[in-house]
Amino acid sequence: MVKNKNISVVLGVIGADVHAVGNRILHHALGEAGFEVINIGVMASQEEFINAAIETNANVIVVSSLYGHGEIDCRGLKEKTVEAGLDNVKLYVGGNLVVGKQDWKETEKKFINMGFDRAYPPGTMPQDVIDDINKDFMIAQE
Amino acid sequence: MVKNKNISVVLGVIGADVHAVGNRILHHALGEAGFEVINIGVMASQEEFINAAIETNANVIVVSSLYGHGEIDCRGLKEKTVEAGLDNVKLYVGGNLVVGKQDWKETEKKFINMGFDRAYPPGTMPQDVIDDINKDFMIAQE
Amino acid sequence: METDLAKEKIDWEQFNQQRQEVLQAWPTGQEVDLDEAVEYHKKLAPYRRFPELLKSAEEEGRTLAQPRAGVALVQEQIELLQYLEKEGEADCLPTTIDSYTRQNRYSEAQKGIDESRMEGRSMLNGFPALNHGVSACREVIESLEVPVQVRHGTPDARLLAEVTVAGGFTSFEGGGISYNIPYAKNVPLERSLAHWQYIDRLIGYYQEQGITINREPFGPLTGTLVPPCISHSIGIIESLLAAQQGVKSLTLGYGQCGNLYQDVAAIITLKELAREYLDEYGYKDVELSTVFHQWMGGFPQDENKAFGVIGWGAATAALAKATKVIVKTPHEAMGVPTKEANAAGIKATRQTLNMLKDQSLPESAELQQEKEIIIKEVRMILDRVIEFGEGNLALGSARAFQAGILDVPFAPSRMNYGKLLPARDNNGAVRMLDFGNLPFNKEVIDFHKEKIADRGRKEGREPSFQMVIDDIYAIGKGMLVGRPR
Amino acid sequence: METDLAKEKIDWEQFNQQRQEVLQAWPTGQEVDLDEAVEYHKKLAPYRRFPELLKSAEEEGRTLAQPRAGVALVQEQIELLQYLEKEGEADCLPTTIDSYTRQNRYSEAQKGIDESRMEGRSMLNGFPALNHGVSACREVIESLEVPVQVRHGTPDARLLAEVTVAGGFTSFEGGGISYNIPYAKNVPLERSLAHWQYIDRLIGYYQEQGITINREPFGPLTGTLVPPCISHSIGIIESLLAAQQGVKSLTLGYGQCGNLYQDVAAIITLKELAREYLDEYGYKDVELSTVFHQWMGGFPQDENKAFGVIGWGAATAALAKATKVIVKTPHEAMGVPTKEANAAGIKATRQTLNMLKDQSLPESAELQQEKEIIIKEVRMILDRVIEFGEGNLALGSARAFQAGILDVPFAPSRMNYGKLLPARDNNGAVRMLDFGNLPFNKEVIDFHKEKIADRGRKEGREPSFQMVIDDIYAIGKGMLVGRPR
Ligand code: B12
Ligand code: B12
Repeated sequence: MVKNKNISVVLGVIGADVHAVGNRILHHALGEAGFEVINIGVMASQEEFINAAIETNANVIVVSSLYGHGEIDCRGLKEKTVEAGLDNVKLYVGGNLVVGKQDWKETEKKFINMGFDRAYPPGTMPQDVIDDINKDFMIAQE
Repeated sequence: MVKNKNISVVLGVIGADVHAVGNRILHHALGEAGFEVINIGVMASQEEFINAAIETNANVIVVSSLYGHGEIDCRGLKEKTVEAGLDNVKLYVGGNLVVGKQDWKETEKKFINMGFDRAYPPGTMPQDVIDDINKDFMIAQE
Repeated sequence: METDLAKEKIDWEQFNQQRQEVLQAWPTGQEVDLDEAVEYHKKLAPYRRFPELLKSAEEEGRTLAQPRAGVALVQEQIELLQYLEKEGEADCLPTTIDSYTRQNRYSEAQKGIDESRMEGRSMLNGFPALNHGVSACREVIESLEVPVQVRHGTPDARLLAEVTVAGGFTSFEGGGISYNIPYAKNVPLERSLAHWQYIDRLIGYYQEQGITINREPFGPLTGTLVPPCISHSIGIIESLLAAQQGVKSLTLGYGQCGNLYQDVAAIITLKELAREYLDEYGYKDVELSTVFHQWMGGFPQDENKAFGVIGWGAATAALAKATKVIVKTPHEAMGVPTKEANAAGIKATRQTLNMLKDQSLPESAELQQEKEIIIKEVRMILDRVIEFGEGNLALGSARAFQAGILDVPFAPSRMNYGKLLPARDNNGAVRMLDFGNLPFNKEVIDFHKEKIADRGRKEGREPSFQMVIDDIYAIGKGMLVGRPR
Repeated sequence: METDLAKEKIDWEQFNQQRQEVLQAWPTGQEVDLDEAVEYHKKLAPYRRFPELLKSAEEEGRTLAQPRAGVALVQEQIELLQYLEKEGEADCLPTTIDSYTRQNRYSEAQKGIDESRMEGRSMLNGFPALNHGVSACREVIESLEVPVQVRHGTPDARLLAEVTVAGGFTSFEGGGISYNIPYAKNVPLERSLAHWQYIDRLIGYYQEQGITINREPFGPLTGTLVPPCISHSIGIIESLLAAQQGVKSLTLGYGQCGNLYQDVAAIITLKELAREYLDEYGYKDVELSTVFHQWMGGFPQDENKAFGVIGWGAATAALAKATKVIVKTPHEAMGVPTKEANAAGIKATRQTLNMLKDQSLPESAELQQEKEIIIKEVRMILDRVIEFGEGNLALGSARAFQAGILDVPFAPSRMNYGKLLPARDNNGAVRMLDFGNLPFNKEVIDFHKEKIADRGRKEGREPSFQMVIDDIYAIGKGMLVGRPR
């Protein structure tokens, strides 16, 4: 566990989204997994994500969007991270990203095209994102 | 009401089918509507329908099939009525005619092709068949 | 005919004489080898055995979900059941037998099999297990990780029982009354009762060899407004008859009526009364469990409304703590369900059962009243049936039907008295509008009369057959009580 | 800031000053003409009016089914609502407002409208009624034969209320606490309470002109394991505040927790307690009704399992005799539902409500206990809130939140104390694992502790945050109580 300590993750819920429950659980789970978690909470703007990542020298930004406006809210985030020199920071996004029950493959493509490294369908369990961070940073599993 | 009295209807549930509830209600409803009802009940063979029709000089044969084997059970009934000289007797069939929830248009076509004058989808109310008998025998409605 | 009805465990020799004849009725009868079958069952994994599953569910107070399902061909039946197990999350499985087999019309069943092969879709409304034979049955059983039960509606199921039990099924539904009165027109009760004594004796034989096979009287009967006292009385009679032949695992059934208090009271009293009568007759070692059938009468055509009916059935089963619930599907009003529709019904049910697993309906004056009336009614009926039998319960039952002491509403059988007319009261509980010849005292009769009169007053009409018709249609039209339009 | 909080009905002159500013915030504010709006409402058909519908349902003891629904564009919203009325058989309708409007981000909402027009699908999670304006709202209202309510989650909904009530909506959901704490992060309670006093005063004005508009505090709050005493206390505070400003029709809400006894007790006590407090404060002429929300937390992804949750919610609402039930859909876990999925949820609910219309949960020791504990808790909380307010209930509420006397689990707001941790007991009732600073006496505290300890013993683990997490996931995973895996 302790070896995850040197990976820091910025966590937040983007836009005008107030869904706080999943954020709280993700925070708890990522913390338990040993990552350093910087949780900017709900209703976070793109700027708040970027600033938090700069300040904490983050490795990953985990964006949640539950309320359906994810598509509008996430546009331009990748460009802003690049502008801010955070090219190496991984960008993950998950939740209920679009309005309505839509074909996940389509939605995933949309977010990958927006510049996200990984996108997750509704109801993804925290363990999946933990595993992926470990994979992306090649941390051997016990 | 009384003017329906001279129309007689043979009623029954064909094949190995024991669904008795709808039969009982149809009997009651057709009787209330003033028709003469000869109810041969459940588990009625093609021969029983024909014999009852001959004996009572029936105008209509109302075949029910609920349990799904209607297709197999009804084959040849039309031919037998013709053989028996009952060319003018109207043949109606209704209930849950085939196995499973299937496209009604297809099923209807199947039974019309088998020689039935009218076929009815699941859940048809007795009033519909009363109206149709009246129509087929041009009895003015009050 | 009456003399054929045993009043105690049938002598094995005598049984065997009859048996030779039974096995002749269709070629697959020759596949049955009792000794080999016993060995087969001894090796069957415990998780494939119904009695064990029921016992553990009963002990843990959880409710198992079981669908109905049967198609014409073996491979299709396997795929269907595997789907319901994996995708549908069923706790235990059925094999529903087709209607030709039920009427012993094996050549017509064969025609159905052949036509199904040709048409590429099931032309039968169930699985013709008898035609397929012993090893085909075992193929089905071994393809699944949960127990499988034979569900049918066969007045004379002797050969079906021989083939399917030898084929590895560990539970067999039905009984001499419950698989005659709702399922036949002309079969004398004396005959069907004798045929079911055969089946129970067969299972008693397996029991003697250490193999328990579960038996389940068919509780819902005609599925349409059957008052609890009727199905309880018949279930208890069939339980006693089965126990007489050596059956040791029994599941008593009841079809949902729709009023929460009546339904919960029914499940509680069903088990209490059955235990009481079995103990009294000396069958203390018989294991009992209960099965609650989601509403067995006419369903709404709209699939979403059907989910409403299914959910309420599941909730009632859970609150009543029934051991098993038989699940309906959103296709119910339309036809035999697709496997997807079948799984849908199970999953909606499972979610409800799970959410209510740790809840039950505690005591209240209303529940108490429903329990008391059921207990009184059942005792009055059973006492008279026993009296009629003069020491032979099977005989007493046949005579009781003749006299209208037992009467099943809307039954197609000529052996049924056919005078009993049920109707709902103002809260939706099923009461009696016409008692026919049921042996009730004034107290019970007044209770029902007042309940129905009360509804009549609220609806501003006299109780009549129109009320009964309205009640028959009610759930299909989205109601419980059929109010005047 | 605190000084802005009225302790009695706001003076009309003073109100009008604020009003001029409010109407400036977006061009559609200029469309609002109060006198003309009053005339419009006077001509509105009674079947399009919420207060009348609620009153008659309450009198007849029937439960109305209402969906949630909102899309970006006017014509689409009309089609959606017409579909839910005709095909879905909804008794009353909503217009759910999009999240940008809720945060007063009207230009982003406008962007959403424009993008939706371009993409040909709704890019907003609700209907931006404020951007569309008064006459667009009236178009919606007039296209339907049942009343329509504004449902949202807006801390500052002053302009939204002006536009939509002038636009013919006859019910408006929300409150200064219930539309802040679960729906915002940084809005001071003093501010949102003052803004909702504005809304209530506006509706009080309509009332003075003889037009009753229904108000509905948002009961479920964060929708996730909210103990009844919390939502009850907040609902009653918001009712008193609304009544203070002249509101005469109030619907109190509660989000299903899942245990039948707790939920029925909650609906019963919610109405009893609200009546008691309103009467005590002299608002005897306020009409009360209740609304039960089907489970508001995480749903199962499987649509059939979702039907299980929906059915149980409908059954509980009916047994509790709530006036209205807010319906979930089989798409809940996935996204804003299609109109078909939405209608499906209503129809499953309607079937269940109809079947249970004539049934209720009668008195029992268990129900009694749940009622008593809720009543005790609410009194302890409210007494302290009132004390804190020193004659100003709004002020008292703001202070109570600061002190943790009121605390909402999992709320995003910084104004929330955030120490309260709920968990289920062994029967699935929601209890408290950590009380934060709730003003409970030892009896109440011991009751909760023992209930949760009991569960811990049965599960062989110490109560902890893991238990809470398990409970949050439980219904989504097909359970009620989150047992250890
Ligand atoms: C009650 C019932 C039973 C009872 C019957 C008791 C009895 N003896 O009467 C029991 C439990 C015994 C039973 C047994 C079986 N049933 Co059944 N049963 C039903 C159920 C739930 C209701 C039937 C009913 O009484 N409805 C109320 C009456 C008033 O309506 P009705 O029967 O539809 O009749 C009305 C109309 O159809 C119409 N009508 C009827 N005939 C005609 C003819 C004409 C010309 C017209 C115009 C109208 C018309 O008027 C009637 C009065 O309004 C239906 C499903 C449903 N509908 O919800 C299944 C159903 C009919 N049964 C079915 C099956 C398969 C069986 C079984 C094979 C076993 C099984 N798999 O469970 C056995 C068959 C036994 C046999 N040999 O027949 C299937 C048929 C499948 C199919 N066609 O694809 C159904 C549809 C259930 C299903 N979805 O699987 N069943
Ligand atoms: C509870 C809830 C609410 C509560 C929220 C209280 C609060 N402040 O937290 C209330 C009632 C206030 C609410 C309000 C609204 N809600 Co809401 N809400 C829900 C609900 C029922 C459960 C959410 C929840 O807590 N789940 C439990 C947690 C543990 O799961 P989670 O949130 O999904 O998070 C987990 C995973 O998604 C994952 N995850 C999350 N982010 C990420 C990121 C990455 C990278 C990864 C890998 C994983 C991951 O991990 C988390 C922990 O396991 C969902 C539907 C559902 N899921 O059943 C709707 C839902 C999210 N809400 C929805 C909507 C539309 C709204 C509203 C606009 C109003 C409305 N129409 O009702 C407002 C929006 C307010 C706003 N401005 O945000 C929609 C979104 C629609 C869409 N995307 O198409 C949903 C899906 C319901 C629906 N089907 O309509 N809501």
